[in-house]
Amino acid sequence: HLPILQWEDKRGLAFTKNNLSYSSNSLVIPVSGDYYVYAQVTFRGPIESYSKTNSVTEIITKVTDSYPEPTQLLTGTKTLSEKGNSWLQPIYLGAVVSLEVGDKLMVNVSDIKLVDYTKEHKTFFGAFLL
Amino acid sequence: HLPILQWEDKRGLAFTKNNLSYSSNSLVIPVSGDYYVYAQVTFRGPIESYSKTNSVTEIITKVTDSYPEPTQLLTGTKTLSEKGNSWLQPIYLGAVVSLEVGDKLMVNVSDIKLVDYTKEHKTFFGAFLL
Amino acid sequence: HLPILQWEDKRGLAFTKNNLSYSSNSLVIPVSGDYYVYAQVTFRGPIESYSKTNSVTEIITKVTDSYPEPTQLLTGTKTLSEKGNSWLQPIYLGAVVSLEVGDKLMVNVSDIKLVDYTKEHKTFFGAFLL
Amino acid sequence: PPTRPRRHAARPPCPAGMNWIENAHQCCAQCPAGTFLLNPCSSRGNDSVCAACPAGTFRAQPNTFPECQACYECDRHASQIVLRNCSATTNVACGCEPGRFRECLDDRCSDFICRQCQPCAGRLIQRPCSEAQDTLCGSCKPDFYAEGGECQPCRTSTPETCGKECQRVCGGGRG
Repeated sequence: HLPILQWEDKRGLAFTKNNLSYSSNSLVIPVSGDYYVYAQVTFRGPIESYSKTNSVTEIITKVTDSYPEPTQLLTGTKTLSEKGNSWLQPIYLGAVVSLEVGDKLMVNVSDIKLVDYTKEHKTFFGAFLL
Repeated sequence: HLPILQWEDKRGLAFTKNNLSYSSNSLVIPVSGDYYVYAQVTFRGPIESYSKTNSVTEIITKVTDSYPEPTQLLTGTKTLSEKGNSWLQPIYLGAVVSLEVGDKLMVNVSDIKLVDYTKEHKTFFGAFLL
Repeated sequence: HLPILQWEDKRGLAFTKNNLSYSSNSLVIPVSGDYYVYAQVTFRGPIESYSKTNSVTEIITKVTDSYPEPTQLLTGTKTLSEKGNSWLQPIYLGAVVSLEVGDKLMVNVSDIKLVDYTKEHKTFFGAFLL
Repeated sequence: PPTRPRRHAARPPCPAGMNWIENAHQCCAQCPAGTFLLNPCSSRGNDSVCAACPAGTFRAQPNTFPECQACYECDRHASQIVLRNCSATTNVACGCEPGRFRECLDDRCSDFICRQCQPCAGRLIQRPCSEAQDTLCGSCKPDFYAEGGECQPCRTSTPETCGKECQRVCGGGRG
């Protein structure tokens, strides 16, 4: 599986919890229902000593007690054509999904080293109950 | 007009709720109001025997009894610069629009053959009442 | 600070509803709470007599009486690799943010001349209370 | 400190082969792979009502999911073919027909386009084409000479057109 992003959930804006809790890199669903789930990841590169990257991928995944494997909910993949120059690529994802109480949501990325996590307004993750 | 995408509305993550229904390639609005409408289309190419593509376009369109012409609600257009290499390009659109009961929403694309329809988490379409 | 986009809030699809009002280029928050704020800006270029652009940026900013400096809420930045050909680049942003009554929201862009404001369905801005 | 949602914390761990069902507020037996949970169990716990995954969906593992996962589809416009159909317990498997190889679109090659293998006209094949990669062409075959990045057969050369390389490979006695 792709590496999981960790989130700063206390300080600043990155996380409007609206009564969702955050533990072990996941948003935990407090009540069953339909949620609008969204995330943006800003990728940047190239980074030294690093083979050329041809694409970047962001996946919002659900882990649930009722199934042993994670479920991919939303996926954004973009090929890069910046040919060795420095590049920046935001990927935004958002959609309505049906979730059960206790379900966990996380964001996986193709490569954590390429994620620009320096500013909370460039990489963010959240959900709200409809 | 640009070709209209067809959607799977029952299996897997797809569902229609609070009597938003899906028929003849459209989401049908059950009650008038403000809706957040969204769609992501993942495009990929190039595909053989196909002229070079310079750009891809996704449009969320409204068809209503009160007006003979479809109305373009949201448009995402991206030029491609991958120069003959294989490319992947997701386009996400979402916004609040005022809709009337019976209005129909659909997704038009510049070219159906360039749409990656193989995985439900890469190309999706939905709406919810505020 | 980056230049601020002006918006058409009456004609066509534009509307300010659920008592958000629009004045001096900002959406004004009528009641405190968590809002889903979103905006898409379509950039296009190159335009004559204009130095080559390497990237485009869109920022949703908050101005509040309780703090002298604007706060950057959401940022989307994309490098361009279209090498002199004409290009089109949409950037969509959306997330939940906690806002206070009287807060003002605006959209800043790296360069107003590169914004495609010709069609309302290509560049738009809005928010709704959860 | 923020209070944890009480109901979420009140969940006892379930024995093996059973999962906690929120609506039933108890542990229920898992449904076997290829099925999903149509209705939760009664207080007995081992009488979960399971139903077969509808066509076009699957569940690879025992579960208490309310629906099955939609099968992926093979990308016809990218010249993919079905290696294994979707079944109730396995997703579809897609690949390339003989004479084509996978050109990956992402690092994990979960998305790919099937490209035609290059024929290596007039050249030796250093590495044959496979599902994973294109043919690797080598140098010109015997009785072929290199010209303009191509390998031309000796027999088609004429004294007028037989340059230095052609004469070296095809012998000077031309004409």
